[in-house]
Amino acid sequence: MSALLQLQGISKRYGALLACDNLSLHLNPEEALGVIGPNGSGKTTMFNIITGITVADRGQIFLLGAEITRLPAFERCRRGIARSFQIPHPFGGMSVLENLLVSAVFAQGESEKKVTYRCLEILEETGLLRKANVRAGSLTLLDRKRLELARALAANPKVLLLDEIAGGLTEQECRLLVEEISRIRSRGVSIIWIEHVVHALLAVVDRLVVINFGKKIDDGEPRTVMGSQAVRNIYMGPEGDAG
Amino acid sequence: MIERIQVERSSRASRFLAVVGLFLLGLLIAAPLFGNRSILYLLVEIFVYIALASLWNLLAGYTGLVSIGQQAFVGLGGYSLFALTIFTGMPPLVAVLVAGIISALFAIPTGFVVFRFKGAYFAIGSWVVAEVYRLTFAQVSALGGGSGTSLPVEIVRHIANSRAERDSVIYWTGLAIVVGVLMVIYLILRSRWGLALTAIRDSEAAAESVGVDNYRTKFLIYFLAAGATGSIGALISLQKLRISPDAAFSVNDWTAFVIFIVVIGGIGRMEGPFIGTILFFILREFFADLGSWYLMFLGLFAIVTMLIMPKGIAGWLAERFDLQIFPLGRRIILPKGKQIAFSQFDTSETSERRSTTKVNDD
Amino acid sequence: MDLAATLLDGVLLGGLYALFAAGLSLIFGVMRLVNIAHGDLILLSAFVALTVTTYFRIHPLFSLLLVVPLMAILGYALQRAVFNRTLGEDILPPLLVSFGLSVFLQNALLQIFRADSQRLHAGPLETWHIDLPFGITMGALPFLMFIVAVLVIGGLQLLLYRTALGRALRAVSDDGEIAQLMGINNAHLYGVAMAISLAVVSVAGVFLGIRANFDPSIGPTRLIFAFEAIIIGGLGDLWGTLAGGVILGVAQTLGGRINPGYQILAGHLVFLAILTVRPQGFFPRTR
Amino acid sequence: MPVKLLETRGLIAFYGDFQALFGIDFQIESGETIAVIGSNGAGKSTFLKSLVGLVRTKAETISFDGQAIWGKPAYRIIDQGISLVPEGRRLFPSLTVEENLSIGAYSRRKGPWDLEAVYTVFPVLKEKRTLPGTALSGGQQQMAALGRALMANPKLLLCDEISLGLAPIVIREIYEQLERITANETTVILVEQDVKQAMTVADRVYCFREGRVVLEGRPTELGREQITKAYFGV
Repeated sequence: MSALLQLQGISKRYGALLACDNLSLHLNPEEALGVIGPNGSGKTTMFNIITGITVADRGQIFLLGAEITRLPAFERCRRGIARSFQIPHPFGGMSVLENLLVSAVFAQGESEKKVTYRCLEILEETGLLRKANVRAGSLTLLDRKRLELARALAANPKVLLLDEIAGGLTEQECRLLVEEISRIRSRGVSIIWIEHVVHALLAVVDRLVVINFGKKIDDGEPRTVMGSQAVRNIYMGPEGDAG
Repeated sequence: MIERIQVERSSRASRFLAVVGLFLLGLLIAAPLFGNRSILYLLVEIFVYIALASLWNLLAGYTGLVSIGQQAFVGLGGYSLFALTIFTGMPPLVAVLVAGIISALFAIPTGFVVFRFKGAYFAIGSWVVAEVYRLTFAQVSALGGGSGTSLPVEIVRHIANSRAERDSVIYWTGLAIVVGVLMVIYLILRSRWGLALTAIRDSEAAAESVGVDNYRTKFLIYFLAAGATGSIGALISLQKLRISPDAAFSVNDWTAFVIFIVVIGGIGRMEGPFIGTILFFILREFFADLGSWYLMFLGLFAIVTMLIMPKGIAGWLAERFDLQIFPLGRRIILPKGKQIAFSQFDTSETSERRSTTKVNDD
Repeated sequence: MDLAATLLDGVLLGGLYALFAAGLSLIFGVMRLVNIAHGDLILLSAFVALTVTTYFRIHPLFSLLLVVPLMAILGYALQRAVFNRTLGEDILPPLLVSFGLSVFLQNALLQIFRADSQRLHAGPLETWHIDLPFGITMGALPFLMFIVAVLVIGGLQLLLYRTALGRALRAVSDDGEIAQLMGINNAHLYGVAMAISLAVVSVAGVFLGIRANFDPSIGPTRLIFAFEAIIIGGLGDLWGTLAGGVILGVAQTLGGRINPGYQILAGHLVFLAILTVRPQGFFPRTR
Repeated sequence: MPVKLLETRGLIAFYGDFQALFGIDFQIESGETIAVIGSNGAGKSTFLKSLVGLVRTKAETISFDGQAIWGKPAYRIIDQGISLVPEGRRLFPSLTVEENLSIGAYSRRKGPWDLEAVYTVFPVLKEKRTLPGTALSGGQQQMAALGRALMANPKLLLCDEISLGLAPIVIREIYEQLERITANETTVILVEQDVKQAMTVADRVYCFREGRVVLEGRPTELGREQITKAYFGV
């Protein structure tokens, strides 16, 4: 079990809709994995199952070889899985710094004193240091997305799950984000990144997975996967038929 | 640059207020020397309501547990004191503390039941459980059954010989309890538990996903609040020297008034219960003799406050004047000594609709 | 043999509790609003009926013709003016506003009608009895009330599942945003839901007034009975609420027979027992 | 001069406290079918929601059928004859299929569409009319959502990502029905991620990116690279 994180045959059904359909996936240590696929194809559900917010109907999840399928969400976080939400969930009544402290203190089980400076470093890296004292509820959406990333980093995770964090960024902001994620990778953190801004994804990830109708359709070297027929069908519509 | 940043936990204003607080405390300690019987009685009542309101605020304003059943523990505390002193001869003052422990123990099975409810159903569920306790004690004839009983004379004399001494002893006990409760709440909110609580209040899903064990944290707060409420209940029954199921478990006295105090004072802020209690007693001193008109006014006042000023007076003050009596937030000072607006444990995001707080930085 | 009579009393009492519960359950289903003042509104309708019967010197059951529309109008106005403003994610505003309303109503009634207990006199109807086999006699009035309760709940079910208004109420309850896309004015519909709820409440209030003494302070316990009937019967389904009311009624009358002091306590204990047995506990159906 | 059914000028819209649209000028003539394409987060859905008043907007004008509808509550706008098939279909779970369709006619506007008309276009819905909305497959739910919107006999039909998460053959079937629907001059705005599919049906195309219109024209005039460049902005 060399893989850091292993998903085996994960299935989840909501009424008549199959959100995840026998999905198997693995993430190796210090690897960055990109995930693409149209809206409503089950990507966020997969993240909810990995982090424990939703329980899969069938299938198993292993972290560092140990099974975590039934573990509650806070326990998985303490074992090194951190996540940024697609729709930001800041602790609105607390300051930006305090948002990070919650994650650092409870995910790592450390005292506040020990983790404070690490949190300030993360704030500096993610460009939020000057807003450390601002109430998170009054941040703009872009700052809230930065806060999601910063709060996930404050948990000092082994596996970092990013959910459409580049959406709505300008070219320049996107470049800064790509640099930041590359720095995170170099520190040995493995990443799974769901994203629509394909060019940002391609600049970072080692491997690219395509998910549609909750099924893994393709998994391989990013450039070849992007060129494949499967991806073209999904994004540009079926070739050569219906006009 | 990072190393030279200091994290400040209190501001000049809060240090100044701390000094004022100590002075006030000194004054209060000396009160029995010059205060007459009715003033001491009133002060103890104020202590009781500040403590109960702070505990309810900790439950509903911080942890999101809106309980209408805390009167269960006020009653449990009171009856525990009577049972301990009458049946085991325990000295009354010791019984006040032990009553708190007993109430906390009762909170474990009670918690398992009421935690099966969520949100508004938790509110009514906790009320039903309180009613069960009230009706059960009404059947206990050894403690006076439905009509209640008085504390036997020899136990009363055990507190202190003369009446004046008794008033002072009960007064100091009350002062000690309220200061103790406030210190515990303050320390909780300043500690990592404070971070966890406010995180749960602002977003339960996010709190769980960054490592906070929501269920256990809420249960711990419910347990502690029950214990403290129990001691306060014991103090109330000791002061009244009499207890009955309807008085000890009264939803109006120990829940309705407490909720109005916290709502009008300012829910989700430590200053709220203080301001609310002071306002409540001012209203009571002037209007109480109007009887039900006074209570009608109180009901309307709570409705209007909730609709127009959901943050209450403390929330309004915090937003208008950035006033922070209890420094709970953390603030960083950039090396150039350039200050950044003070962060405070505000209530949930709903205040976001108002103009965003002034940020005197970039 | 008198055990059968007790059980029968319990069932008939359950009809009244089901009426208490039906109004509360409708409001919670449609807009997730728990109205702490629900019990006090039941009392208000009893007192309104008292005023109407004494002023016009008519039979309490006839007073319903006036009380029901009055309470419905009050319900609509209350919702549009006050409660609509409190609806939203945070459960605190509606809870605290209805709590304030409860204290206001109790004391307003106390101010107008004093604290002494009142009774709606149904005249000879109170004494009529129906003789059943095995020598059991059943009061005509409690039986009539049970029948009306079943009819009211049946009527509510019909309204919800057979009419356009019922369809719209269920749609708003499922997804408020998409309901607007159908051309539904949510604020108005919430008002209608509260009007229906208080119409049912007013029937319950008049029956309560006929069946037993009442005074301004007994509102909260009625709210708790309504809540218990809903929980025992299972969420969402009005026939379940009827079953819940009957179980609560029987539990209370049995408890009352063992010892008068145990009546209400027995109901609470059955409620807690059923609750702890239910595995998933009770989570309000949040969208 | 063809009648301008809907026009927006300088339309700005907010999603929570986040500005999603930065001044959209848009117009559609009666009987026309317009496709709105663009990547995720470009503001397509927000645009439709702002037309029916479900999101906070500011605008010089939003006029429909000659009347200003800016600032009106959603139910008033719907009454005037705009209908939206929402993203993700969102049928009412506690209503049966037939009830979901009937509630579509809540505003009781007169016109060719009633239960029978919808059942002829989507026969499968008639078989399953007594089932709850959620018991249908993705494609059937999409048909039901479309039928529900038609029941209001709208002058303007807004469709939000109706091909989302559906198998290609199902998408084709739905689009064929859509052509029959728009045959009797119903005006349609189609928000679509499936660019190819959208082009086959649309008279004109608007391409959105980051809350702005970056390209507009007839499908025949626009080249494939032009569209891809506008779509991805790279």
